[in-house]
Amino acid sequence: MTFFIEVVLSGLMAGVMYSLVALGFVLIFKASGIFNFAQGVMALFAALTLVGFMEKFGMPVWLAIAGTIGVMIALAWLIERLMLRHLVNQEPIILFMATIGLAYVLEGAGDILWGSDVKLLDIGIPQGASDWMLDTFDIYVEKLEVFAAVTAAILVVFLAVFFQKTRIGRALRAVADDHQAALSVGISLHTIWVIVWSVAGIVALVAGIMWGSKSGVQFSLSLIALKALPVLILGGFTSVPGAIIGGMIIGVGEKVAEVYLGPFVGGAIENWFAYMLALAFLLFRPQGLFGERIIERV
Amino acid sequence: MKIRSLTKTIVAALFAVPLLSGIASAYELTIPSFDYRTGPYAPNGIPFANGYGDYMNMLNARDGGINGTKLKLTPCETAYNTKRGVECYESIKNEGESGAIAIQPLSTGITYQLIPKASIDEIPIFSMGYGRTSAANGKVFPWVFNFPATYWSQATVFVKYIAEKEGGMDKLKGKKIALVYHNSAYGKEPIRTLESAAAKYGFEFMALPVDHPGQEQKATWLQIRKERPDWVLMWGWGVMNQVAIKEASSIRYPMDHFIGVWWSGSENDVLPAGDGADGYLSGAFHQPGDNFPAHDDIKKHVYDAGKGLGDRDRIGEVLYNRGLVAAMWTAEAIRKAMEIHGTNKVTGKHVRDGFEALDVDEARLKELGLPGFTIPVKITCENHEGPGQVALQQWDAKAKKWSLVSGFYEPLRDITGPLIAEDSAQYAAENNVTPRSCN
Amino acid sequence: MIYRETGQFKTNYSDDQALFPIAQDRYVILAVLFITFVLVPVFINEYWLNAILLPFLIYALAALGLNILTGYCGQLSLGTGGFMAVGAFSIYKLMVAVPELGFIPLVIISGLITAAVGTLFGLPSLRIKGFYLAVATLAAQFFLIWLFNKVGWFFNYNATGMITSPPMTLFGVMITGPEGVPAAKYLLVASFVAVFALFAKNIARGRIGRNWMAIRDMDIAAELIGVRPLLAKLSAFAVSSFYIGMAGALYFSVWLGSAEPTEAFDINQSFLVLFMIIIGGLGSVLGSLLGAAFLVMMPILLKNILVGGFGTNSALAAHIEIMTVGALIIIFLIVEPHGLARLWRIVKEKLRLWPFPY
Amino acid sequence: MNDKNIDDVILAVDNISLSFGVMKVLDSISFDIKRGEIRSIIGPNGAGKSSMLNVINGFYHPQQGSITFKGETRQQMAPYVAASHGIARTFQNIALFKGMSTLDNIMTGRNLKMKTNLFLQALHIGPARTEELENREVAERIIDFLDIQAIRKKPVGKLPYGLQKRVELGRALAAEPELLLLDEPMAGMNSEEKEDMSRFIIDVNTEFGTTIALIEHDMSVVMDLSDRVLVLDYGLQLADGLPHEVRANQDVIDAYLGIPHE
Repeated sequence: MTFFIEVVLSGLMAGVMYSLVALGFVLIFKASGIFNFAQGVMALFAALTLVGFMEKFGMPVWLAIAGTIGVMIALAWLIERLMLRHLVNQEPIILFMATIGLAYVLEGAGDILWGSDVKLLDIGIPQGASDWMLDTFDIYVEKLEVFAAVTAAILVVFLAVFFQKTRIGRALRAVADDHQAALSVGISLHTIWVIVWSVAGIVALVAGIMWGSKSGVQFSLSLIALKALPVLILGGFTSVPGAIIGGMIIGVGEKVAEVYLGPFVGGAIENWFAYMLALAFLLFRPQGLFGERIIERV
Repeated sequence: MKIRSLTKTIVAALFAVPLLSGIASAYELTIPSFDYRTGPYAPNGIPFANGYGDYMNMLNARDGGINGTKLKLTPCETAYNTKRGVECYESIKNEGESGAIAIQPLSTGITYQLIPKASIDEIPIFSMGYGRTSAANGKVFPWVFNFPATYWSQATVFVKYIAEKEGGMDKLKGKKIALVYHNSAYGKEPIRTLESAAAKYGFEFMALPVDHPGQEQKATWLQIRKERPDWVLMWGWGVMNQVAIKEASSIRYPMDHFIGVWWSGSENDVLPAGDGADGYLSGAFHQPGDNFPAHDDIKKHVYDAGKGLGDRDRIGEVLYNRGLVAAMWTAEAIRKAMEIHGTNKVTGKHVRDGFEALDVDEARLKELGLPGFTIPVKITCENHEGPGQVALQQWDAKAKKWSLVSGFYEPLRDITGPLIAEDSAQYAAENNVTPRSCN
Repeated sequence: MIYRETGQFKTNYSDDQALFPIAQDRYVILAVLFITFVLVPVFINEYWLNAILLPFLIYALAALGLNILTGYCGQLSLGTGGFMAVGAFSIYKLMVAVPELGFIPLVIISGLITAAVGTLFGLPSLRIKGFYLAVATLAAQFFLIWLFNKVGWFFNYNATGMITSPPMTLFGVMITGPEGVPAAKYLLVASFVAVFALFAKNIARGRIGRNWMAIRDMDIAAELIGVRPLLAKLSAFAVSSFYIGMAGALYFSVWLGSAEPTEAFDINQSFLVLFMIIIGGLGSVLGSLLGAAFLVMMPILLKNILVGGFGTNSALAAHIEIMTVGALIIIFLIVEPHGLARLWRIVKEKLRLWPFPY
Repeated sequence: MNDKNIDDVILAVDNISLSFGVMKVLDSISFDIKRGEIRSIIGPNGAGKSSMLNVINGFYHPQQGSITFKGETRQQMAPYVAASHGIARTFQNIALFKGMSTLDNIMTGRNLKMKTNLFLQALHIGPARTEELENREVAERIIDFLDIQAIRKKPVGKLPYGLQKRVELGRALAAEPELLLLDEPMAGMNSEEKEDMSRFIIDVNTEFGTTIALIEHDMSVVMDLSDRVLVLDYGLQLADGLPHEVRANQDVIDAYLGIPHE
């Protein structure tokens, strides 16, 4: 029994780790209808920059983080300037492709700037198993992931407030619906895009920090994007809470499947199982768990 | 307009290629180096490529090459990707007057891809301890060499080591040994061997695959927590290693009962786990560290001249030394080839004979400035695996260094032998190769 | 260059519906065919074959397939790698089991098997649209790869799951394995591409092609004028997978000669082929070819310029290369979202008016 | 128009009710359309006119009631069935296939008339070829009829509004329908475009003898064209009869004509 609890718990935790990446996708899709494939690489790039600032320039953590946030905002501005601006009103698939191109550029840039070695990222986040849980309940809980879960919670609250309460937030929601509406709120589309990409960049930084401290910062970090996609379709491309709930469902689903089903079919079913699970959900709700309903009319 | 410039560039490409294979003034030996300094496995590819290249450059700087014939190190970025490997191979194989001398594919995928080609293009493949295990059978694979030991030998050596710690082969009965493996051709290599070993010695064997890239292994390690195997072996690669070692220490798995393949035993793999990794074991066939005369020569002749490929302070890392030992054996094979064929203008064809007659004993190692650096190697016509012996190294987290903690173990040939025969036979059958005789 | 359609009057519809209504186009095509099937085979060498021509042609075939699904029928798919794997493992099993059938039939059978699998995984498309479908097709990608990696039967229970293509001959000439004759390999694959490009063109301009495009442009309206979404979408999945399956079969048996599922058919394959059709031009047969050519040759070209030309070290070169490819993708999308095919058309339009640019 | 025989009913709508969730769109509507007539459905925006058409050609499935088309009675039918039984339509806001040329759009309208299989089409030989040519000729006849030869090869997405409406009519005609549903074919047209469109509608009706159900806001047009008029108001059936009767009907005047429309 404790083992099952353990599996479910770690599933939830892992799920939240995925959600952190999925959140970035959601933000950008919500506000600009762009499926930003570069989100994973952005996480890598952010983490690389952070480590770089700390190692190469010996900055203290807080300064390095501040610096990285600055870099991510600058990046957002560049992306809007050089890319999005010229692709307004293009088909979604074209924008999607553009972001893949962007992913390539960031990947190369990150490697050239900071090198391709594995880099340790330690900004004092607690790590390893929680001894207390292990000794008292014999349940294995990774401190880092608890920390990540808390961070995610805070992040979501922050975003919720941001979207509901602030003027910019409302503007972002408006853009999601249509661009005219956004303008009517009195904020130019370009500004909005810069803002939303910056926010996504910061979310990417958070994800990068979590995954980076988990496995060291290296290229593979960018591949977590693939783990976030099923979360995304499950939760719906446009829903922040969806990203979290979806993450948890996927996390628990794939872990339970791997542990209880895996041994009988040779294991390593996590990856496709996550997608199959998401697919199964889609067949009942084609717009995802929390996505806006699609109404067809002529 | 764009179309026109595009066609221009394409045309340019057409001519760029022939131009590449430039005209060498003096006879040089083209030494291809298939490195991967990009992509998910770059952290492992870089030190190996540095070690390989630095040693070759050192030979050039110190002795003006081999017997006075310059070595032309020709790197090609594969990104650990078979398709790029094909392009590299095709662009390098006829490079220079000598053509590619010997290929170190450094990727299971590329090795398998090149094995059939080697005999046609007459370029020996030196897949040092990786690639197709059954290539150890020189009768079926005359052009492929995978000494000093294959994955299968290594797996059996681990079994022997475990038995020793448990107090004898008979003690293996009833023990539980788990294998955490990279879910790919490479990772699957040891399974069959371990299964037959399990059958023979009556220990329980469980295999737990981890998908590429392997950042998320909770499920795997929860199962290990549940099953509580007495020993855990790992055939990992890239980020998978770091995460696995971390998870293991998190669940308080005794590190000295956790043994990685020699691709899971570099500084990269253990550092992220910090002190938790202390006592972790891995296979090895050469010494870590940079305290050998050869290393000093490299520093003196290459790094002091500012020609070093990597950072000076990373010389002597495990994977660096692995690149270095690969370079050393290749160079020795070339030397042998020159000796056999009595010419310095050797080509791949000659070097194959060099490999097959290779005999680097301790005395020779001393001359090479690598005393006790690795195990003596002697290759014969039918045995391309050489000694097949493997040692174990252990990580000391305090001192942050690896050190060999065992002698070289003889593999369980009664297990590996039949498997190699069977697998090479299957290859011979599917590709209608008639094994050559070695008498 | 004289390129006019003035004075070329069509007296009946069959002329007008000819593949290349304009005489000059026909000459161009004849020239291309001549170069492809006469000149190249004479001058071909192994580098050109293995590094450029084979990958170009094989990816072109795959791109044709994906373009049918995504470009013509508007169903975004990221399962290409998985479907190529189906083709590859099909032909491996067939080559070992029934080589006597002959190579070309084996390739086609592999395509058909893939078509069946593709149709199966196409079923969700009836309910799921857009990016949701795209991500759903990833389920196919990951599941298929896992399957081929796990189930021993597919790789004849060898130790590693790595498959190696046994040597086979066609008309007495070796076309697979290391002893394959370059010209023969090339001609075989080139013919496949030429023939099936023609077929694709024919299907695209006929009833079925129009129904696909109708579904793509406005599925509801299409349904209301009697196009059955089920048939249209599934037929698109089937035909598309058929092409991709054959591409996969050739990719493994003729080009690589050996493959392991987790590496040779991973998700990047799916993306690469998608790039090709978008760079080349969605809903364009020519575009599929141009896109494949572009994305196969561009990295090699960059590499040759950087490493060969400027002697950049291979790592830095690789980084610059990937950045440049990424940047080029973006620039292309900005300059001409409709791809190379459209650029070509624009050039033609210009030439038509030349020398009077108004 | 009195020369044509409008006795036999081609379509009978019996007591249809349709609602989305709580919102009732159609409330027990019953009427019929006789073969060869031009039947107008009018009513203010949101009266449920388009929904009525959507029910007729099977896009919406009514909760209650039945439809009898050419003698066959159904509770509902799939759009494909409706189309194959000879119901074609145009749409309120144009639903052309924007990426395709005028010709291809109209050819798509022919798709139910074409039968050859994938393989023949891939080879483009024999039946496939001849079939393509025959249907091409039909399409060309429609193109001539609508007088849009000039834009034959142009992608419709770029055409001006009026022309798009024409192409859409052409696509509907290509199916050689027995019953043609026109949803505001003249919306947003200037007077002469309306002239042309009215002419086309009458010609279609008289030359091909196609039965037409027409939704239109412009009363003058409705009164000129229609044989009979059905008036809907917020899902309810307000009146049904000959144009002058409807015009005289007090409820209609209050509910509809009173309101100035665009």
